Amino acid sequence: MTGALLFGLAGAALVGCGVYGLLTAPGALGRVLGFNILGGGVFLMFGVVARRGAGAGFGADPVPQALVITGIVVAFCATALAVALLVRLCAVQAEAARGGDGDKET
Amino acid sequence: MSALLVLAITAPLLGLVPLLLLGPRTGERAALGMLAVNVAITAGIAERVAQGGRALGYVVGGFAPPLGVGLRADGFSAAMMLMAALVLLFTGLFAMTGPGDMTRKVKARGSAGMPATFFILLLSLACALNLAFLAQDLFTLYVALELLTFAAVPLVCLEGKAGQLSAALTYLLFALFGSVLYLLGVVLIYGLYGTLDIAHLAGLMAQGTGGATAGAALALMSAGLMAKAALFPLHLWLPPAHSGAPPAASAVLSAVVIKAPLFLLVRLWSDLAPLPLTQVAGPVFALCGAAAIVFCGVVALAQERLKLLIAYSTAAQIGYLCLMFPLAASDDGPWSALAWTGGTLHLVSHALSKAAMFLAAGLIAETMGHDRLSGLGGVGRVAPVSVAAFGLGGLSLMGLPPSGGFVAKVMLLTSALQQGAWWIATVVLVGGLLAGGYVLRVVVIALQHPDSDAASGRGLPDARECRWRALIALALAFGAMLVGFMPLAPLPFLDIGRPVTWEGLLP
Amino acid sequence: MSLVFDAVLCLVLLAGALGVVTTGAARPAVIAFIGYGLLLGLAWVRLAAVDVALTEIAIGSGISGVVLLRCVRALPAEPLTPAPNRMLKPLAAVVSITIAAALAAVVLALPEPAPSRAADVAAALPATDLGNPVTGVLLVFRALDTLLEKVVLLLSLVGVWALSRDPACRGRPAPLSPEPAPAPSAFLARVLAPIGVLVGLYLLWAGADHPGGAFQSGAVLAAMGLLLVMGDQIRTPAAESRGLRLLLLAGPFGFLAVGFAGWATAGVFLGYPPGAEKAVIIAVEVAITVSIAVTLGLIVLGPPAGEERP
Amino acid sequence: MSLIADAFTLVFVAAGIAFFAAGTLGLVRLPQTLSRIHALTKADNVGLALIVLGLLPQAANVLEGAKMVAVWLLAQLASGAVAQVMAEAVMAETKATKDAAPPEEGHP
Repeated sequence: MTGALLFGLAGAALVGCGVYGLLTAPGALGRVLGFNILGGGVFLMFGVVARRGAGAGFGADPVPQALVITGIVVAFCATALAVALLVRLCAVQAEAARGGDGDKET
Repeated sequence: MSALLVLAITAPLLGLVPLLLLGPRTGERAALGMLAVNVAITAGIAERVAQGGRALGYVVGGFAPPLGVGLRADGFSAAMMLMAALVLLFTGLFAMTGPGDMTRKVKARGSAGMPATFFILLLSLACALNLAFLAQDLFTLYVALELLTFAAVPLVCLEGKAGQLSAALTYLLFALFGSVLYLLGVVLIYGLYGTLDIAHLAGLMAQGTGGATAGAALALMSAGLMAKAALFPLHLWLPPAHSGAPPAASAVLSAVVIKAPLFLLVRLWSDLAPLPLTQVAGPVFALCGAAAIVFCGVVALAQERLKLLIAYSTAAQIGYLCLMFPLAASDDGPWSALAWTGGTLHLVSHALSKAAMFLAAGLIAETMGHDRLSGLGGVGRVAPVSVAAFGLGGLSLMGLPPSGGFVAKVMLLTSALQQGAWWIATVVLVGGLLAGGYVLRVVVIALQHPDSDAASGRGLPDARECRWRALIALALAFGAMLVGFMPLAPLPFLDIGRPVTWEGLLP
Repeated sequence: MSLVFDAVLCLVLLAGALGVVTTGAARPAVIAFIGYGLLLGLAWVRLAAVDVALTEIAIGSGISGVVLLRCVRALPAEPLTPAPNRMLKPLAAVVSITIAAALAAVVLALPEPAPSRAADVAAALPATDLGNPVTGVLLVFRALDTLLEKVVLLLSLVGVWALSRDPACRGRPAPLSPEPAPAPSAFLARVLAPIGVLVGLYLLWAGADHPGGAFQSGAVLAAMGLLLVMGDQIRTPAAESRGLRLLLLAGPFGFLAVGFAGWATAGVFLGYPPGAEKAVIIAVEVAITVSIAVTLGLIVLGPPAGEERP
Repeated sequence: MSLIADAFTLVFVAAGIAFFAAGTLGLVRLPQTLSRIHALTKADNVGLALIVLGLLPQAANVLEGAKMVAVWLLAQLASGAVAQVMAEAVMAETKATKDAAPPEEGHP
């Protein structure tokens, strides 16, 4: 069980890394990466909880594993949406810079 | 086992099929039909709960919690669902392509109905909100919150302007940060108790086995919910996002979207956490709420744009709910129950009045071509119904009778005074004064004689408000007033089904 | 011995994460992130969670990596970054280390023996005729979460499409590269794609009893589709195509239909007909795999560029 | 028998690791992108081949061994094609910078 504990500590450290990335990232892409690192750490803690709950013939408790799979897909969706927003924002800003002071907001 | 609970979640989803497969007009009609069905379903749930005097339950897939997941409707969730369904339906009607919208002149002003994507997002919101109000599993609630985020963020940037896109991006990042914190709390809870079902957890937590870890988990989940609900000091994303969105989108965002995380905050601290823990956490929430009311209220007073003013007012008003926590957690029987009713009633009445105000502000901005307060002198002449809707909605924010806000705030005030919490009572009163300041400022400007607006040198435009849309806003404002005819006593309906348990609900 | 391996893996994982958050430039950070995702997959194998490892590598590292790399290319080379506050980094470091330390303390304080639902799952699994407990949890015990998560996936595509310049979301997504595909890409697409599709189908088929399942399979299939697009072997589909929309809806609404059918046959929403559980579950898996593959691929390709003018 | 198999595995896997290490060293130390790609693909392909070969005696059955060989073949295919694509991209980029034209980013 000590192996699981090791990954638990790694998960806690990854959460720290993610928070650092979120706080210091210069741009939105850096924040998205920080969010993903943070999410990875949280998911790893699910894995540790699952591994600690091994029993009944399973190497790990299947419920947290299933939750993580759902979580990974949701995190991907979030990343994709954030990236799409960022790309569009940069395109719109670039257009505004090129075409003088484009359309003003209403 | 009540089938209505499943229908409340699935019926809005069924409306997505015609929107994605058929033309936009057919899809739009189907979506509005489904939003009406949603109102009928939620009204049915509320009626059953009131008739039976107990909660309704449904075990999905036939596997009882803690292995499976269950849905449960008590008085509080039924009230919230009905309110959300009504706001969504009215906003949907406001946003539809109405008579006269297809003419070129109207189109040029950009006042035609919203695109089909808007209705996809609106239906998804309906599903996500119903799920958030019904789900009893902390992870299902996480999925509900994510569904809500993914439906709400694109609403902010439907027009694709730079300001909207950057507001949407900030909103998304805050919401994601909130989800991760929430999830971190969930994993700790699972590690402690091996279940995520609220009823089971409430029983386990009451035995006090979790210690500091349980407190940390609840704190993390609450911080996540606060980020999603834009509670002070995590409110920074709200004003640009809510003020930049198209009016119909702003209305649902401000009125119902942020209510789901607030609802869960109440669920967490009044149904899940053991009382001693709530008594520790209550004053912290109340401090955040007081800071929101005072700080955001003052900032709202200083705004120059109508929609930004309303957005800051949202950030201020959600503070009232947080004032409820220490009052409701005391052992002072009737007075704590009164505070609970006041806080929850405030969620409902604020939703109706804020939706009315954002829709009215949208119509005012559309009529005048801008929403700068300095140039709105005399707008009451060209948009009388919108201004009336704005003013009636504002009554509720100020806490003047007859309005839902009045009843809610009087309940909070009474409870605070009876319990000797003077500082909370003071905050309630100061918040009312601030709200009075910013609402009356708008109303006074709107009722000015147009000629007195000499500084800007502009007369009123020839355009008139879109009358049927203004009437929808007015109807919502009247709804907020109707809530004001409640008796000033703890409402038994809101208390149905508490404390949370599956007893008698499982097959 | 294995503890040493775990310790080294954890340290490398941390180094990777630190590399991602401390590298200033976008492209190296994203590349470091992809490597970090692969290492995380290895950690999942060590935690006896092979299903999660496959998902993490396919979606968390693979498809996310493609999305992020595309983003790096579309962003201006020199992002407009204000000079960060001098005090920010040390302050952020202190905050993050405090958080990590507090969490570590919480992890160490988790109760022993650990609570678990493994026994419940083991008791209920035979009724479903499935061999893989994770698939059982995803598609039977917590089917509601999985169904709604399919809606989340669909909604994120709607969100991406809403960023199209065309408010009606018509047309094809912009091509991945303005130039024609280089010959090796085309070669790779022609040779690798059939093998990859086979692997994807194997993951789906095996998922009922062994690690694998709809998500992993859908991600592999999406990757093969993208490979074919990159190699100019197929054209990106038009967003308004009715067939494409049907493929997108097949998963969530097929699942929903099965849920309602369960009401009729098993007497409960999202129940499975007694006796035919496994067949119906596999049918659901096929439908959601198709939708996952198409949705993931379209999310990577980005918003449609508007209606084509012939 | 098993002793010989273990020794075989040990020798080949060690050799494979040496090749990987050399490839990584090349990635870190070589000055040009092209030579880096060269070092990485060449050395890593041999390294992977040696490791797969070394592990073959440890496979429980023929199917498992075949899967390992398939992994090696797929890695060969992918790394070969990707190395070429990357090399072409590098050439195009150096050409573009030589022409002193601003590198085209994004879509027109």
